[in-house]
Amino acid sequence: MKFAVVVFPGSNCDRDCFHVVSRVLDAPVEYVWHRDTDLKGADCVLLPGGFSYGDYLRTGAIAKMSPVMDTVAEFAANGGPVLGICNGFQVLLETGLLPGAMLRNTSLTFICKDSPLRCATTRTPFTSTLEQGEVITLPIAHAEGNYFIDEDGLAELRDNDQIVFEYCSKDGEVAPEFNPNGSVANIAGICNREGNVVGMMPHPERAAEAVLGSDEGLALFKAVVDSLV
Amino acid sequence: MKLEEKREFAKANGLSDEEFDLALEILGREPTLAEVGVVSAMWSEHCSYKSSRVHLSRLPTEGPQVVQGPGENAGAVDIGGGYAAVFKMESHNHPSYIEPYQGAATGVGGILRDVFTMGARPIGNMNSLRFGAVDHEKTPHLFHGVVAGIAGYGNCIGVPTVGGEIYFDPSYNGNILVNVFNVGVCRKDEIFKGIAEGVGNPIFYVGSGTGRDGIHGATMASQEFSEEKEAERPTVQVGDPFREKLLLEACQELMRTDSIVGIQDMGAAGLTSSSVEMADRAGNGVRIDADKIPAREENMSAYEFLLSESQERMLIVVEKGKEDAVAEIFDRWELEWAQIGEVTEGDSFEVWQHGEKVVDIPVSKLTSAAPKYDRPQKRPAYMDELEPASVDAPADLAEAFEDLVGSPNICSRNYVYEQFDHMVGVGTVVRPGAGDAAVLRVPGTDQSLAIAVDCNSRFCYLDAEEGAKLAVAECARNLSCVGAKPLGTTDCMNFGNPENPEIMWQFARAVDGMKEACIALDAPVVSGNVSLYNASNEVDIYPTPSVALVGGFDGPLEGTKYEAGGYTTMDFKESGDRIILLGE
Amino acid sequence: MPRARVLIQNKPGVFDPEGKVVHTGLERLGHGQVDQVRVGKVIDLHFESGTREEIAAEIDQMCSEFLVNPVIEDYTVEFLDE
Amino acid sequence: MPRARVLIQNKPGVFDPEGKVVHTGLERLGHGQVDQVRVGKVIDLHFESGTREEIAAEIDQMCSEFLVNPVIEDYTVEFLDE
Ligand SMILES: Nc1ncnc2c1ncn2[C@@H]1O[C@H](COP(=O)(O)OP(=O)(O)O)[C@@H](O)[C@H]1O
Repeated sequence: MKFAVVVFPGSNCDRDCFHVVSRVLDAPVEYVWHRDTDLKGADCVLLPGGFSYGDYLRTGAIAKMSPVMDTVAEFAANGGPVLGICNGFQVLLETGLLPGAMLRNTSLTFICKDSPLRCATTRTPFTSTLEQGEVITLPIAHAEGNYFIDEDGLAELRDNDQIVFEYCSKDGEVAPEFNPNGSVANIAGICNREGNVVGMMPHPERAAEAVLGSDEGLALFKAVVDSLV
Repeated sequence: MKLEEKREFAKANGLSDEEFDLALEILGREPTLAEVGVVSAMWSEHCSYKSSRVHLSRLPTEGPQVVQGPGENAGAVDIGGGYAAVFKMESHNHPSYIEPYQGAATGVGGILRDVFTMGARPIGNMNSLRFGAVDHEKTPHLFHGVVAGIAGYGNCIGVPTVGGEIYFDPSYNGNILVNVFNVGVCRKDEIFKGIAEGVGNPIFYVGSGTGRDGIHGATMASQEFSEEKEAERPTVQVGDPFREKLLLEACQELMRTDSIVGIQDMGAAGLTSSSVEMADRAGNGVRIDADKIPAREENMSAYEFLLSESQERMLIVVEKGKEDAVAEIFDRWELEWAQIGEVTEGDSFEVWQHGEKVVDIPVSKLTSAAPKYDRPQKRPAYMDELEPASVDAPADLAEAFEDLVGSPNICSRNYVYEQFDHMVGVGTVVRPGAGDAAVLRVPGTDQSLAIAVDCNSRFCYLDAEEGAKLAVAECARNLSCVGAKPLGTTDCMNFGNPENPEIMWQFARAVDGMKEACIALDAPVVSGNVSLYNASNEVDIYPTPSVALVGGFDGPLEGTKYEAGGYTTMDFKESGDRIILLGE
Repeated sequence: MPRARVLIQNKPGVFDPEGKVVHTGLERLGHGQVDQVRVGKVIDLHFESGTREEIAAEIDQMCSEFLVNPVIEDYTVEFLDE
Repeated sequence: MPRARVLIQNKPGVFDPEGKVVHTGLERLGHGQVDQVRVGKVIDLHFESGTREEIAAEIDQMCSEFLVNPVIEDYTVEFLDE
C-alpha cells in the first residue's frame, strides 16, 4: 500500500503528510511533483494543504492547471482513493472532482484552532473505521473554508450521502453556532458520488500523534490502508 | 550635480556633514550619486550600528553550546543530536507604522530569509508587538493590519507562528514596534555563511525582480518620525510569500548540492549591504553589473538598483563551474535569476552600469571604517520623579483583579494567535496559550526546543538595567516552565533617539542588564538587532529591549502531554493536585 | 496596445463575506445610506495586439478556463481606451 | 437607486504579486499575447438616494477613511446605470 503526496508550488503541508505516512503509519510514500504525470505506482493520493500559487486569484485555481491533476482525475475515475486536505480540497473543487466552491470565512480572517467534527458517512475509504455520528476533533487552519453549494447541489449531496464531516459541538450537535467559517450546512468535508474522492478542510495529519495533543486523525490514514488490503 | 548638491542629497539620505566629509576623504574625489547612496546606506544606523556597537561589544557571546555567534545573518546554538537551532529577531517598526499589513508581512519575510540563508529550515515564528493606547485613533488600524500581515505571510509560507507578546501603551502612539523572530534547524556542521570567497566565483541573484520598493528604507528606519515625514513615503515594499516559499525550497535544494560558497538575503539596503557584507567577511572585492539585474520596472538607475528593498531576493556566490546546476534548480522553482557579478581580488566594491563604473569604494571603508559613536549619556531626569516604591497596594484586591484580567495588556491573546497557523509543520507540541513558552519538535528527529520572547518596557522605563535583566529572566523562567533549559539569546533593542543622552543612557544600561542576566543564566547572545530613533514628535518610546530565548531538552519528548515526558503545560490537570507558589 | 478589464463578482445569491464586512464597516463609520455592497475582483489585461473581437473571444476562453469559477462567479468584460 | 463602482488597484510601481502569478498562469495556458496583468478589487455600492455629486463626495470620504489604502492603492469611481 503506497501513498503519493502531490506537491504544488506553495504546498506547505506536503511534508506533514509525508511525515505522518512514513513515520507514524510506517507506510511507503513518495512525493509527486505537480508537473509529473505519473503517480509512481501509488495506491492512494494525498493532496496536501498549503497555499498553492500563494492562493492568488482563487484558492486552487492555478494548481488545477497542473499536469498532475489530469493523472489524479484518471486515478480517481478508476476508483483510486484520493484525499484532499484543506488546500487539497480547494484544488479538488476547482478541478471539478468534487462539487461546490470555496468562499472566504465569514470572519474574513484565517482561523487556526481545534474543531469537533461529526462523521456523517462511513462509506468512504478514509472514514470506514469511524462510527456514523462519531465526533472526532481535528485542527482547522484556513482563511477560505466557507464551503458553498447551491440548494439543488446540497440536496444532491444529501441524497447521495456525500457529506463526510460536519462542524459540530463536542457532543456532536450540528448547529450554526458551531460553524467556524460559514460553510453551507456546517459542511467540513464531502466526497464524490462513488465515495473514493474525499475533500475536507480540517487537517487529520496534524492530529496523528499523541505528542501533538491528539492522534484522532490517524484513523483516516489507517482506514484507507485497511480498505486496500 | 555640484558637490554642494550632493551634500544635500547625502543629507536627505541621512548622512551628516561630517560623515559626508569623511566619505570625501576616503574616496579622495567627488562621489557619484550611486556612491552617495551606498555610503549613506552602509553608514546608516541600521547597517553600521554606529551608535550601538561600542555597547553591544559588552554582551556575552560565547559558550560551548554556541555554534554561530553574532556577525552572520543569524546565530546558532547546539540543541543536541547533531542539530543546531538557528535564530534571530529583527525589527520592522517604521515600515509597519507606514503600512501595517505589508510592513509586518515583509518583516516576517525578512527574518525567515535570515534563517534559511544559513541552511536551516525555519520551524517557528514569534513576534513582539507594541501599539499605542487601545483608544488611540490609529491603534485599531495598526493592530489589525500588523496581525493580518504576520498571518498573511507566515501562514502562506507555512511556518507556524507559535508565540509572541503584545502590549498597548501611549508611548507607542506614534511609533509602534513590530519585532519578529524566527528559529530554524539544521545539522550543526552544515551551516552556510554570507561570505564571498574565491576570486573569480560568479555571483548569482535569485528571487523576485527588482523594483523601486522602499528606496531609502534603510535610512528611513534610522530617522525619527515626524508628521511631515509621514507624508513623504517611499514606495512601500509588498511581500510575496509565495515567491519566498519557492525561494526557500530552491535554497534548501541548492544547499544539498555542493555548489554554494556563500549566501545572504537582501534585506535593508538590499544589494548594497548584502554584497558589501559578503565581500567584507571574505576580505575580497566584488564586481556587480547592474545591467544584468532582473528588473521589474524600466529605466532604473544604479542608485535605485543598489538601494531597492524589493523583497524575496538572495545573493549567492557559486563555485565556478557549478553554474548550470544552480540555474537548473532556480528554473524548476520558477524564480528569476541572473549572474550579476563576480568575486574579485582586492577590496573594491565595484558597480558598473551602461559600460560605466558607477561605484568604486573600498569594502572595508563601508564596514569596519564606518563611523562609530560613543554618544553622551545622562541619567534621565524623570527617574527622580517616578518613585515606584511609593505606589500603594490596591485597597480592594477583588477590584484590582478584575482590572487586571480585563486589561488589554493581560487579556487572552487567542483573537490574535488563532489567526496565525500555529500548527503547520506537525511540530507544535506546546501551542500558544498552552504554556509559557512554545515547544517545537524538530521534524524528522528526536530533538525538541522551546522558545519565548519577553520584555516589560514599563519596568525598563523605570530602570533600564533591571528591566532588561527581568526580560531575560522572564524568558528563562518561561522556558523552565515548559521544562527546557536556556541555550541562547537573541534580542531586538528598540529605543528612542540616541542623540538624546538620556536615551543613550537607557540603551547602555539595558545592555548592562542583559549582559548580567545572560551570563547568569548561561544564555549567550548569538544574534540580535538594534532599532533606534523610535520616537514621534519628540516623544520617545519606552525603552524596549525585547529578548527571545531558545531552550533545549535533555532527551526526546515522549508520550502524551500528561505523562512524564520532560515537558509541561500550564493548565491545572486534575482536581486534588497541589498548587505551590515558588519564590518570594 | 489594447487593454481590457475583466470584472468578476459573486453571482447573485452567492454569499459575499467581504461585501458584508465592508458594508458593516461603512455603517459603523456613519455611511448609513449605503444599501448594498458587493466586493469583487478586477483584472486588467494589456494585450500586445488584436482586434476587439479577437480579444473578447480570447478573454472568454481565459475566463472559462481559469480566471472565473463559474460555480460562484459571473464576469463582464470592458475595453479600456488605448 | 443610484449605484456606483469603486475600482481599486495598486499604484503604479507598487508590486502586484497576484498579477504576476495570474500572468504566469495565462502564459501557461497559451495566452502568450498578454503583456501585463494587474489584479485589483471592485466594490459596487448601492445607495438609497442622493445626487451624483453627493454620492461622489461620500465615496471619496469612504475611500480615504476605509476602503482604500492610500499608501499602496489608487482608486477610481464610476457610476452605474440605474
Ligand atoms: N542587539 C544585538 N545584540 C547582539 N547582536 C546584535 C545585536 N544587534 C545586532 N547584532 C548582530 O550584528 C549583526 C548585524 O546585524 P544586522 O545588521 O541586523 O543583520 P542583517 O544584516 O541581517 O540586517 C548580526 O549578526 C546581529 O546578530
